[in-house]
Amino acid sequence: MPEIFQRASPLADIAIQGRFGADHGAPGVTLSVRHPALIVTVIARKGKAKTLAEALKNWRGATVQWAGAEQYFVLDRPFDEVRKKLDGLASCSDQSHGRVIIRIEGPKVRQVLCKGTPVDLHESEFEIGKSVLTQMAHVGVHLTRVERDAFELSVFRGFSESFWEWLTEQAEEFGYQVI
Amino acid sequence: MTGFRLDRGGLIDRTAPLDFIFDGKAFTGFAGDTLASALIANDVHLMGRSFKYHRPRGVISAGSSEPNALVELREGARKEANTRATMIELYDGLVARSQNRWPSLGFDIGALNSLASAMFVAGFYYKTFMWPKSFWEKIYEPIIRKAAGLGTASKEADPDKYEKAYAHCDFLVVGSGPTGLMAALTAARSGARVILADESAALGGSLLNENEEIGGMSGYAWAMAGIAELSAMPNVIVMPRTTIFGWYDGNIFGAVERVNDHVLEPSPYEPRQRYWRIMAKRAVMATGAEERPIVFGGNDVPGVMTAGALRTYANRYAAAAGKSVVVFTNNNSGYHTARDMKTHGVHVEVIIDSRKESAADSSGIPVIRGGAIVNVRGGKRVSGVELADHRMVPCDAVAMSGGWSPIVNLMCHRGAKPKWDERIASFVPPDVGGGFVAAGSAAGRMLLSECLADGARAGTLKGKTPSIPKCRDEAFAVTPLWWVKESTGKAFVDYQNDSTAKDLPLAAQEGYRDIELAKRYTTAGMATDQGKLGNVNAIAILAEATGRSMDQVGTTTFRPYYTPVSFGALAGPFVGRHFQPVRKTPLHDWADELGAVFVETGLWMRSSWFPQEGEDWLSSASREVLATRQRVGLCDVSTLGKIDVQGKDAAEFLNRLYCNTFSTLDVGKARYGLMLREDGIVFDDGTTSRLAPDHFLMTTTTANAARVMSHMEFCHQAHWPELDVQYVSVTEQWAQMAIAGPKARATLQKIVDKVTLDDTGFPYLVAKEISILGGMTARLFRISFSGEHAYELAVPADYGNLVARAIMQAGEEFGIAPYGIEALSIMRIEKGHVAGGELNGTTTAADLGLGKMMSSKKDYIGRMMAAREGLTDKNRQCVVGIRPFDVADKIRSGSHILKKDDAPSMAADQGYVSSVAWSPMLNMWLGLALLSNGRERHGEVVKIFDGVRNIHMFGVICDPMHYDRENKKLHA
Amino acid sequence: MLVKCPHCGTRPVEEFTFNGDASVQRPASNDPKSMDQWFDYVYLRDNPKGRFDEYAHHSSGCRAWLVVTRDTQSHEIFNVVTARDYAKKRVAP
Amino acid sequence: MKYSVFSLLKNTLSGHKKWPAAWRDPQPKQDYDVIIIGGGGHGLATAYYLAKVHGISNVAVLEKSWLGSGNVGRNTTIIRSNYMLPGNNPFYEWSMKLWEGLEQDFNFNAMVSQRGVLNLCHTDPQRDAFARRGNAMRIDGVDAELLDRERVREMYPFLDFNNARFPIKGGILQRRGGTVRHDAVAWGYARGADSRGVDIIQNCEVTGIKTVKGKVMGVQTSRGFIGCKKLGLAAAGNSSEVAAMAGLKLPIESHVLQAFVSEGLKPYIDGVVTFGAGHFYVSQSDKGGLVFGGDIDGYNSYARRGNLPMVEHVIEAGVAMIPGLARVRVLRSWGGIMDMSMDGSPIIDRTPIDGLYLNAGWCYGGFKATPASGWCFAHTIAKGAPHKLNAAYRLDRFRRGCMIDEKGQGASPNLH
Ligand SMILES: Cc1cc2nc3c(=O)[nH]c(=O)nc-3n(C[C@H](O)[C@H](O)[C@H](O)COP(=O)(O)OP(=O)(O)OC[C@H]3O[C@@H](n4cnc5c(N)ncnc54)[C@H](O)[C@@H]3O)c2cc1C
Ligand SMILES: NC(=O)c1ccc[n+]([C@@H]2O[C@H](COP(=O)([O-])OP(=O)(O)OC[C@H]3O[C@@H](n4cnc5c(N)ncnc54)[C@H](O)[C@@H]3O)[C@@H](O)[C@H]2O)c1
Ligand SMILES: Cc1cc2nc3c(=O)[nH]c(=O)nc-3n(C[C@H](O)[C@H](O)[C@H](O)COP(=O)(O)O)c2cc1C
Ligand SMILES: [Zn+2]
Repeated sequence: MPEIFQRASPLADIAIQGRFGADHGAPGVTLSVRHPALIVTVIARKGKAKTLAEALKNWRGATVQWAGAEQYFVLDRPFDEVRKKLDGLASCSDQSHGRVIIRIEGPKVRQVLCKGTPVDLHESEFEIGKSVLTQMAHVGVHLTRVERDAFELSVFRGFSESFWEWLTEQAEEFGYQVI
Repeated sequence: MTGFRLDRGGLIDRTAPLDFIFDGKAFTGFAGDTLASALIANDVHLMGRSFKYHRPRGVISAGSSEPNALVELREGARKEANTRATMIELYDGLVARSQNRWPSLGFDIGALNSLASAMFVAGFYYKTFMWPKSFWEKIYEPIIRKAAGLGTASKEADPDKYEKAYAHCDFLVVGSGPTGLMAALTAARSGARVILADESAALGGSLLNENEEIGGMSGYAWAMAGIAELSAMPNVIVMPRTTIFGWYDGNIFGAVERVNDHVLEPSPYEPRQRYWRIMAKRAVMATGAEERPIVFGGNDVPGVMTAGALRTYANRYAAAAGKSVVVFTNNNSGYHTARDMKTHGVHVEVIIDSRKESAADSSGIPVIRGGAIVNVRGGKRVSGVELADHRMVPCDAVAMSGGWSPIVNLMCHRGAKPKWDERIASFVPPDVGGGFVAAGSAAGRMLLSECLADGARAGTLKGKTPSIPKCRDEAFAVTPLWWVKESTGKAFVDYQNDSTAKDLPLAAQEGYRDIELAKRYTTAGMATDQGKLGNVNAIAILAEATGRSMDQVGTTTFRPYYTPVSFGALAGPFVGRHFQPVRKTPLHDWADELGAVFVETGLWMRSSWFPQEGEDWLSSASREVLATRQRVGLCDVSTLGKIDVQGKDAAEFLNRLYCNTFSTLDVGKARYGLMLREDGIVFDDGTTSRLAPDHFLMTTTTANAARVMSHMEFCHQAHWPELDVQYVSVTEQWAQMAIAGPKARATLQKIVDKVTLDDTGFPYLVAKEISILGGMTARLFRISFSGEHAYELAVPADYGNLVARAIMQAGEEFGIAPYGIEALSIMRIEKGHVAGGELNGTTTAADLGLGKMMSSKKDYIGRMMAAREGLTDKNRQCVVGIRPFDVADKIRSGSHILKKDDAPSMAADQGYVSSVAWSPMLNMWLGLALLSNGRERHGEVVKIFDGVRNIHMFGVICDPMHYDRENKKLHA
Repeated sequence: MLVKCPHCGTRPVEEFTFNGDASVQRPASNDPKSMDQWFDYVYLRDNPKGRFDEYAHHSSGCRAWLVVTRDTQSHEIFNVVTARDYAKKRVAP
Repeated sequence: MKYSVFSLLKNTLSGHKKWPAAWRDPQPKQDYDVIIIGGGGHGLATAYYLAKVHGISNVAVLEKSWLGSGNVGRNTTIIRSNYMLPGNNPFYEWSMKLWEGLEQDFNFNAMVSQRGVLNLCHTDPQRDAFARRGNAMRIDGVDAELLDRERVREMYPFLDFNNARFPIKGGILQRRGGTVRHDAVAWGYARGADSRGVDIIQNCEVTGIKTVKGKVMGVQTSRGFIGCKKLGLAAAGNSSEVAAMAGLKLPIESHVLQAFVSEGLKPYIDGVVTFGAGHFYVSQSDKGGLVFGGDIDGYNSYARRGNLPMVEHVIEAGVAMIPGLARVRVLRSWGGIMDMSMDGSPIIDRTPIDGLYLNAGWCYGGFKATPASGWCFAHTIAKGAPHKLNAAYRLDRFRRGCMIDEKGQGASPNLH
C-alpha cells in the first residue's frame, strides 16, 4: 500500500551522504538510515508465548527480532496485517514512527560499537540474527547483527539525532561514509 | 661518554633527535626517551620541589611510582599539572615547567619553611591556628592553601577528546614483563581471547631495562619475538600505554589507554585518551615488583634514586645519572646496578651493603659491609655521602635498594589485604580466587626462571603447562634495613608529602597508633604516588615504635587508582553539550520554524514560547494565552508519556494502579486518573482512554513517564504476575498537539474527515480514532488542560510537522497562534490545575483537592498508607489559590506564607507559594500555594515572605480555580 | 558487578536499577487490622550484611524485574531469577 | 596538655618527646552508666556532651576498628544548614552554631572553614524550589542568598557558561556553610571526651546486646561482656546490623557512597559547589586535593567500595560543570556505608527496648550534623526523652505518617 503522505525522517537533515572523518583508504564503516520503516511491537498474551513464537517463525516478508521476554519487533509488515495475523496471541503496538533504525557495516563495525555497548559482539558470542536490548551513550538501543560485519541499531526517534552525532563521532577515527 | 648520555646502547633512536623545553630552557633528547631520561642525559636533576618544605627534588624512579619529578606539561588549555617526568614520552616540541616553587625552581622562597621545620611536625596544624577565631578563614587558611598543592591546573575547557569503550576477553594479562609475556603466549597459543596491557609505551617490562638472557638470546630479543608473535594473532589484543587502574566487581578492570599523550596534539579524529572497561573471564596480575628506598638522612637530595632506576636509565635510555656512583643496598640487586654501571663505563665508588655478609658478585668494586649512609651532602645535586662511621665518600649519584615490594595494588582493590612474607621481607598478594591470580614478581617470585614458570602456569587455561625457555638467574637475598637510625639529616619516608622517619613514632606516641591513624596524622602515603615507594618503610618504622610485627601493623587500604586517572578519560565524550543526550519532539522543526525558544525539560527540548518581534518571554506567553483563550492555540504536548496497555486484564490492572476506577470507563472515552505511591503520596496523574475493551492508552506527565513505566512493570511482575496484561511505551510513536480555544472546534473541523465535532458527535472526554486530511489515521481526544474547549490530536510522529502546519493553516482565518509551555503553565495555574510544583512527592490526593477520587471499593497502590494520621491531619498544607492583596504586586514562587500579623519564624510558617503566573486574563500575578488547613482559609489575608529576594507583601487566599470557575468555556 | 539476566545474559551493573529487599510481600488485606503488615511491607527492610534477595530492574535491557541473590559485603552474586518466578514461588503469607 | 602556640613551641624545644597521647587506650571496665556503640563522629560527640553538658562521664565508646574509621573518616566534609522542613531546619542550624565555636570548645583545630556552599540550578522549577528552601531558611534567621547567573559567574567564572547541556541559571548560596577537616572532628571529640573521663575503646566490636525483660543489660563484645545501664547505638552504616542484635528491624537500608580526591593542586576552587543537573559536589582540601562525590551506587552494600558506573556518572557531571577538570587527575576513590532512611531524615530516639537508644538514618548528610546529633543524643539518653531539636526524628513517625521528606521521594531509600 503506497503511503499518501510523505513520511519525514528525523534524520533527514542530519544523515547527509558523503565521506567523513579520517582517511585511511576505504571507510572503516558505512552508515545508513532505514527509513521509512515498518515496526510493530508484539507482546505475547498470557500463556501464548509458545504459540506466538511458532506463529512468528518463517514469516515470509517479515523480519522478526527478539525484543525482550515474550516480546518481539516485527519489521517490514504493516501494523494492521501484523495485528490481524496475531489476533488473540499477542498485543501489538505500532512503532513505525517511534523508532529509527540505523544500519552500520564495515570492517571496523565492532570497534565502533564497543565504544557504546557492554555486550560482547565477538562472533563466538553473537551470531548473525541475534538481537539484544542494551544502552549506548545513555540511549536505549535495540541492536541486531544482520550480517557478519553489519548491525542495525534501533533507537527512540527523539534520541536519534543525538545518537547519530555520537555514533559518527566514534566512527571518525576509522573514517566513515553515509549512504 | 659525552656528558651524561652514554655512547652506546639503550633503546633510544639516536637518529631521531627531539627538541624540548624545560623551565624555559631548550634541550635535546631522542625518540624513546622520557622527559626524565632526557633531562638526566642533559645533566638536569633538579626537577621539582617538595610539598611542605619545598626541598629540591630530582627523579627517584624510572616509572609510574615517581613522587618527585612532577611537572606541568604543555601550556594553556592543555596544561596538565603533576605529570610524572618518568612517564612522559619525549616528543618534538614538548614544553614542561617545574612546579610548587616561586620565583624559580633554583631559588624557591618556600624553602624557608625548612627553617621552621622543627615545629612543622606531624599534627602541627591541629594544635594551633585557633586564635583568634576569625583568623582561620581570613588569614591562616588562605596562606596554608596557597603553600599547599602542587601544580596549577588549567581552568579552560580542554580542547581534546576522550572516548570510552568496553572489551571482553577470556584472559587479561596485566603487565608485559617476562611473566606477563609468558602468560599471554601460553594462553593465546591455546586459542583463548587474550588482552595484554602494559602502562609503558614499550612492551617487555623489566626486560627492556635489564641485561637478561632467555632461551639463548637476550631478554630483550626474546621479548620482542614474543610480542611480535602475539601481535600477529587474531585472538590477541595488545595494548601498550594502557594502565589498568582498578579491579572491580565481576572481574571488571578499569583501564586508560593513553592514545595520544606522546604527541604534541592529537589528530582531530582521535581521542587523547580512551577509557576501557575490560570484562575478563580470568586475569593475571603480572605487574612486577617495585624497588623500595631506604630511609636515611638526605635520601631525597637530587641524584639519589633507586638502584633499579639508575640501572634503567643507563640500560634502556643510555643516560648516566652520575659520573661517580655510590650504591647503598640491603639486598643483592644493588650489586646488579653496580656491575651494569661499570659495564657502561661509569665509575662506581663503592657498594655500601648494610648486611654483614653477602655472596653477591661485586665485580671488583669495593664493598663496605655492614655500612650505612647517615647523610647525603649536596643541595640541588648529590656531592657525597656521609657514612655511619663518619667516613665521607664523594659522588654525584646514589643508588639505593631497600628490597623489592610486589606490586599488589590491583588485587587488593576489592578489600583483601596483602600478607607479610618474611622470606622476601615484603607484603605479597592475597588469594582472591581463581578469576584473578598473581604471577611473577608481583607474586613474590624474584628469580627470572620462577617468573617465566609462573607466567606459563597462570596462562594455562586448559591442558598442560608448557615448559619454559632457559634463562640465567641471580640469587635474591635481602636482610631488611628500613631506616638508618643514626641518620643526621632529614630522612624521608614519603617524599612528596615530606613525612619523615620521626613523624611516625611521634604519631604513635600521641595515640595515633593504628597504621590508618598514623597515615592520616602524618599524611605518609597520601601523596600522588600513594606510598608506592615508602609505605613499607613507614609500616616498619611504626611497627618498631609500637612493638608490633609487620603483620600486626599491616598495610593501609589499597584503593583505585593504580596511578591517577584524568577526569577527561572517565567522562569520555559525555561533557559539554553532550553531557546527556538531547530528546526532540516530532514537532521540533515546526516549532523551530515559528521561532520557538526551547527549554530543557528532563532530556526533552520543549518549545517554551514563540516570541514575535520585540517580545520578551512574558509578553510572548501572555499574547499566546490571549490568543488561545480568545481564539485558538496550538501546543506541542508530544512529551507526555504514552503507554499502550492491552490484554484481558488491562482494566483490572489500571484499577489497581490508579486510585480511581477504570474498569467502568466506556470504550471511546477518556478519564483523568491519579496514581499514588505505596506510601499513600501522589505519584502521577494523566488522562487515560479506552480504545477497545482490552486496550487502553495511558498518559503520564512528562517528568514521570519513565518512572511510571518502571512502576507498572514492577507491580505487574512482582505483585500480580497472574494478570493478562501487556504494555509498551508508545510515547515516541505519536506527535501530539493540543488545540485549544473557542475556535478549536472550527479549526479542527477543517482537517477532520467525516466526523462532525459537535457535542453529540464528539462530546467532552471522547477519545476516538479518526481520519484527517483525507486519509491519515489519527487519534482525537476531547480533553483540556487549559480550561478551554480543547482537543488533543495524535498523529504518527513522521507526520507531526506536516499536520501541525496544516492546522496552522486551517486556523489562520481564526487567528490561531502556537503556544509554548509557558502559556500552557499560565493557563493551568489560572485554572488551578496541579502540576510539578504541587505534585512534588509530599502531597496527598486530599492535599491536592482530589481526595474524592480515592475509591473505597477496591485495592490500589497506596490505599492503606494514605489513611495514616499524619497524611489525613486537617492542618496539612493543601492547595489553595493566592493573589496579591495589592494587585500591582508580583508574587514569586517559593515565597512562604505567614499569618497576617506574625513575625517570620519556622513555627509561624504556614506554607509556601508553589506556582505563579502573570494572568493576562485577570491582569495580575496569581498563583497556587500549599497552605496549612488551606481549604478553610479562602478569603484570608496573609503575609507573603520572600526573604531571599527581600520582597514582602500581603496576599489573599482563594479558590485555586482563578479563572472561569464554572467551566463555561470548557463546555462552550 | 555483572548480573546474569535470565533473558539477556550477563550484563554489567550499569544496565540495572536496584530496589532493595525482595523478601517483603505486599499484604493482601485492606483491613485496618492489617496495618502492621503494611507498615512492615512499606517501611521495614531486611538489611543484612551477607546474603540478600533484592529487586533489580533490567532497566537498560529487557526491562524485566529480577530478584538477585547477592552478598552485600563481597558483592558476589549467587543467583538471579525473574521477579515473576520469585513471586510465583513465594509461599502465600 | 592544652594545645596552643606555647605548648607547640615548648615541645619543639624538647624535641617533641613530651607530647602526651591525645586519648588513653584503656581496658574496658565491667560496666558503665552509658555505653555508646560506634566511635564515629556521632558516638564520640555524644560521649563528649554526656560528660560535658550532663556530667555523665562513666561512659564508654566502643569502636570495632580504629577511631574514626567509619564515615566520619571518609566523607566529603561539607557542612551546611540549608534545610527546608521544620523538623530539620532548627536542628541543622544548631549544628552549624556548634561548629562555629567547636574548636575553641574542644581545643583542637578541626579547620572549620566557612567558605560558602553554592548549589547550582539549571531550570525554572529548580530555582523556584531553591527560593522555597532559601525562604524556609531565612524565615528562621538562617543565611541564604539566591544568586542569578551573573552572580554565579562572578564567583566561579570557570564553570561551564558557554557550552553546557543544562545552562546554569543561578544558585543558592549559604555563606556560613563550608567544610571541616573530617578526621580532626573525631580526634577532637575523642580527646575532649577522654579528658573528661570517657573510656574510648578501640578494636572492640559489639557482637550482641543483652536484654532482660525488655531492658538493656549490656553488650557482648570481641573483648568480653560489658554491662551498662543505658546503651546508645551510633553505628551509622551498620545500624541495622547492630539493632538486629536487640531484635529490632529498622526503616533503613545500607548503601555505598563513593568519594574521590584529585591530585594536589594550587588553589582552584574557593568554596563548595554542587551541580544541579547531575550528581557532583566539590571542594578543595587545605592540602590541595579536590574532594568530590556524587550519588550512592544504588544497591545495598556493606563493602566500603563502589563500582565504575557511579565513578563515571560523577566524573561526567564534574567535567560538565567545570570543563577544565578534564586534564586534572583523580588520585583515589573510596566508599562509605550510608544508613539510608525511608524519608531521607535521621532518627534520634528511644526504642521499644528500655535503656536502648537509637541514632541512625543519616544518609549522606550526617557529617554536618555531628555536633547537634551528639548534643541531642546525649540529651535524649541523659533525660530519657528527646530534646526539642530532635523531637521530629522519632522512630514511629513512619507509622504515624509524619515523614520528613525533603526530596519527596517516599519510601525508596536509594533515592534520597
Ligand atoms: C563518601 C561519603 C561522603 C559523605 N559526605 C558528607 C558530607 O559532605 N556532608 C555530610 O554532612 N555528611 C556526609 N557524609 C555522611 C556522614 O559521613 C555520615 O552521615 C556520618 O559520619 C555518620 O555518623 P558517624 O560519624 O557517627 O558515623 P561513623 O563514623 O560511620 O561511625 C560509626 C562507627 O560505628 C562503628 N561500629 C559499627 N558497628 C559496630 C559494632 N558492632 N561494634 C562497635 N562499633 C561499631 C563503626 O566502625 C564506625 O566507626 C558522607 C558519607 C560518606 C561515606
Ligand atoms: N634484581 C632483583 O632483585 C629483582 C627483584 C624483583 C624482580 N626482578 C626481576 O624482574 C622481573 C619481573 O618480571 P615480571 O614480568 O614479573 O615483572 P616486570 O616488572 O618485568 O613487568 C611488570 C610490567 O607490568 C606493568 N604494570 C604494572 N602495573 C601495571 C598496571 N596497573 N597496568 C598496566 N601495566 C602495569 C609495568 O609497566 C611492567 O612493564 C624478573 O626478571 C625478576 O627476576 C629482579
Ligand atoms: C576530605 C578527604 C580528603 C582526602 N585527601 C586525600 C589525599 O590527599 N590523599 C589520599 O591519598 N587520600 C585522601 N583521602 C582518602 C583517604 O586516603 C581514604 O581513602 C579515605 O579516608 C577512606 O579510607 P580508606 O581508603 O582507608 O577506606 C581523603 C579523604 C577525605 C575524606
Ligand atoms: Zn534482561
